[in-house]
Amino acid sequence: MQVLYFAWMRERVGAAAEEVDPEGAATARELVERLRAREERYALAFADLAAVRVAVDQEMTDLDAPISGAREIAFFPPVTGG
Amino acid sequence: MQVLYFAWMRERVGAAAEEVDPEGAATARELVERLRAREERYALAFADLAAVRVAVDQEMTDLDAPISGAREIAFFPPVTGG
Amino acid sequence: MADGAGARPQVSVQREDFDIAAEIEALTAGNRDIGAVVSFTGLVREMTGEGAIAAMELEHWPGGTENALGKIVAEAEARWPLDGVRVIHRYGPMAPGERIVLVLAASRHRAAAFEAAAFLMDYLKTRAPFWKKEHGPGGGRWVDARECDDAAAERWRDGRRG
Amino acid sequence: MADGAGARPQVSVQREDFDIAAEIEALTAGNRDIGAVVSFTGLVREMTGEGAIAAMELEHWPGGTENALGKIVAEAEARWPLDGVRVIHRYGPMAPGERIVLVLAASRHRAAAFEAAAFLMDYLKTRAPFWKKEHGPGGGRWVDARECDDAAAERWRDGRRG
Repeated sequence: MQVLYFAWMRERVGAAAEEVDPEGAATARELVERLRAREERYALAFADLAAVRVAVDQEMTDLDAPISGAREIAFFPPVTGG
Repeated sequence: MQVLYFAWMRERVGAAAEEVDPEGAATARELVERLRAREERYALAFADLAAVRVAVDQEMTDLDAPISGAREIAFFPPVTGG
Repeated sequence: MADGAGARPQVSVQREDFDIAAEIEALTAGNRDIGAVVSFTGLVREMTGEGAIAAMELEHWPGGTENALGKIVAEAEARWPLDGVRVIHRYGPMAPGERIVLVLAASRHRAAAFEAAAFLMDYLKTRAPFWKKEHGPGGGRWVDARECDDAAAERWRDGRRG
Repeated sequence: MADGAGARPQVSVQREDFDIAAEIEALTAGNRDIGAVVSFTGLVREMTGEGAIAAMELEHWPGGTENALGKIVAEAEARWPLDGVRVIHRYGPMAPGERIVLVLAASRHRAAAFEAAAFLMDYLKTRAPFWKKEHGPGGGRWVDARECDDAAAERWRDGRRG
């Protein structure tokens, strides 16, 4: 599944987008846990879950959203445009 | 004292401004009563007091405002700009 | 640039049309603390309750109108932290689609700019001496004041904001 | 004129600056039922909590941003009787004083135009995927989201208006 990162999460992960094996993760939160366990840069990017926003196939949702069948998961900090 | 009329009050009175002898009127309401008694065109202009707004020396006020010493009284219908 | 900014009028009552972009530019030029500019533009509507109008005429009170608008602007500046306010209101004959009025409010943040612009319009609608006469198929007709305009102005009483 | 009006985009995410007067003109041209146009323009402020910034960079989500803005516009159109809506948001590097965002709302009467423009900005601030990075004397710094923006968006819940 395609995973996108924006702003300082992109900087910490060191990539704007990557193909990720969900390793059976059923929700966005489980996917985050698998990533955090994988490498230090993910642990840094996802250190504070209160600051993580998620969109599944471009639908804004929350970390407990199911991700099975999703093509694209986006992780990003709270938005600051306007 | 100078009396001004605007919009349909001006049209009914037939003048935009005129010098008026207040005949001892102490308030705008008393001035209106003296004018109404004077000529039909004033009676028409001031037929509905709920539709009359008044400014004394360019201060928006109400019909019971004192007018002694005032230089200029303006009468007009509710405003409709903007 | 800020040069001569103090000399620009906050209120204009004029026959001529106005240039929204130029007015925003003049209001914000030289002040890099402004984060938000809200504009309101009022236009002549063709369809009224009485049918399509061919033209509209706006009467005002020379001197009295500027005085009233100046007080409304001063009240807005006392209520909100504004970096700039501009009011332009036209008078005379106008056709459907033409611009009637422009209100601008600039501030650091958007809440003050939005609220001040809405306040300025609500007070202008109920306290500034302008009167509209519509010219339609049935001849000339003075526009009636709307009760909802009084209600809109009432919500700002007692320092309430919205 | 109304020709081609249906082909104009309601939402643009672009590097280039925009022309407020031209956008208002395009939104209102050919519709003589519009009585009110409200614009919001957001500008880059020089002074921040961390000091004066030299530049600001806006990151966005190509595709995702347009999608989010389109949903926000659709929600505004469902809530208010609007004759036109326009949202332009820039991305990339910007200097203090530059325009970042334009929101326009046109309607017959001013209440709908004011409320819709404020709603669009409140939702854009909390739901549109843009991130600001300020470049000041201390280097680059991602801007924190403001709690008051969440509170501003919250007031439109449950169909409340202001």
